[in-house]
Amino acid sequence: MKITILFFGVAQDMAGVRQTTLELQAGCTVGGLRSELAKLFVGMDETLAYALAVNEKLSIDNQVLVEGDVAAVLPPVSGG
Amino acid sequence: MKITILFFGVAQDMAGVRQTTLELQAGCTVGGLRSELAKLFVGMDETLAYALAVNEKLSIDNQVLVEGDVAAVLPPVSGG
Amino acid sequence: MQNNFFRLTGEPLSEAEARSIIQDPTCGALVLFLGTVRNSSQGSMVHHLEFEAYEPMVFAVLDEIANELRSEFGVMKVLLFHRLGKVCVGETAVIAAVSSAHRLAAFQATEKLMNRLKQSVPIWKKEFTANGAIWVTPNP
Amino acid sequence: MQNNFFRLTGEPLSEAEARSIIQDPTCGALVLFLGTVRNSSQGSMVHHLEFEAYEPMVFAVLDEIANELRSEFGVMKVLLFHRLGKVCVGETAVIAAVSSAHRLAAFQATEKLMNRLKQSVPIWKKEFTANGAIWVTPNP
Repeated sequence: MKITILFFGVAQDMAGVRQTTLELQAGCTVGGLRSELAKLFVGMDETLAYALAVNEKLSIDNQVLVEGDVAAVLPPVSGG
Repeated sequence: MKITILFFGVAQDMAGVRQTTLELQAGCTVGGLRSELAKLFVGMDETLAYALAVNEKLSIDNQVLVEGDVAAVLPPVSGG
Repeated sequence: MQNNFFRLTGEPLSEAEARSIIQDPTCGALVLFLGTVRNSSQGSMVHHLEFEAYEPMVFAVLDEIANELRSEFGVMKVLLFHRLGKVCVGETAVIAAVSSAHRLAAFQATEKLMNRLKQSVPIWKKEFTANGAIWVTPNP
Repeated sequence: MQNNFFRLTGEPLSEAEARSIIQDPTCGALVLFLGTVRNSSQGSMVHHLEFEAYEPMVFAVLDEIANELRSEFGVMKVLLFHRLGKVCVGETAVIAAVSSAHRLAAFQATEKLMNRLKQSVPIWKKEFTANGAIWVTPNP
């Protein structure tokens, strides 16, 4: 299944793009997506402490993704 | 000796004027002035809890007044 | 002290002017408090307020307060503008504003400036309501 | 919620506009916080900042925060304007503003709004200094 991934802040520099599409196995969870991202992009691992939003809502690691979901990689925020 | 007295806030209503001159005995203290004011103006007694400034500085009751001093009757403030 | 900005005036107060006065390139935080005249007070409709001040003492007391704020919170610029005379409902009666490197100090100093204003700066307020005019007594 | 006023914009922010938006006849207290871009950060000269945001989430999170502030402090109107894109030294990056019947609630709510902004609103800042450009990591 295809999942759209958005990258913000420093995650954008790690990914080298603002947005990409990943092909994941059906039934993949948010935790599974994290493992995939750690393999693909240097630094996008537990050292970054990022949140993952799915369809504009914060997710938890055992949430199951479905075709067409939009996931966003949200590093610690620094507005203001 | 002559002392100028300024009245602010509700003390202005009690005195009926913004400013007056009192003739006091030489050596009169701030405390003495308070007694004088209580005799002259209804309500200008311990129920008002006002401060007395002399020449634009807060005074204490045993401060001795001198000819030409300007005393100000300052009820509890209510700015802002 | 060139970092103190105090004004008593019969003219309308401008938050944009206050902001441009307290701005400083070393300061990332500006806090402005605006006290505006409400349309009611303890159940009575307010028509307008009138303020009077013992002007020379106001400036002396504010200088002391600003020194306190600077030594306690390390803030940069301290501003207090207060209206005198008649002020109508919806108008700004007071602007307090502080600039600081960081926001916590700016918030704390502005709040304390307002508290000290209401405790010890010689300004008095008369309320004109449907029930008549009274000099306001501070809450105990 | 008609008492929430949130904006992400590439245009300069106006404290006068913010003030006129949050004003309310029942509110005697308006607090405005302005976060401006300082000329240095941890010893480096700052040239400018750039902000980006996950816009739809920003508005959802701000709505939640405003609800919190209203139930905790009983405040009336809650405003947050934040710049996106390039912001130069001296410019206002953020305005947070709250109106309330009384001043303590307005101060507390504005301070908490800024704290929550910095904790949980999806906006990111990149600093452009003499030493290069880096995404800012919040202080632990």
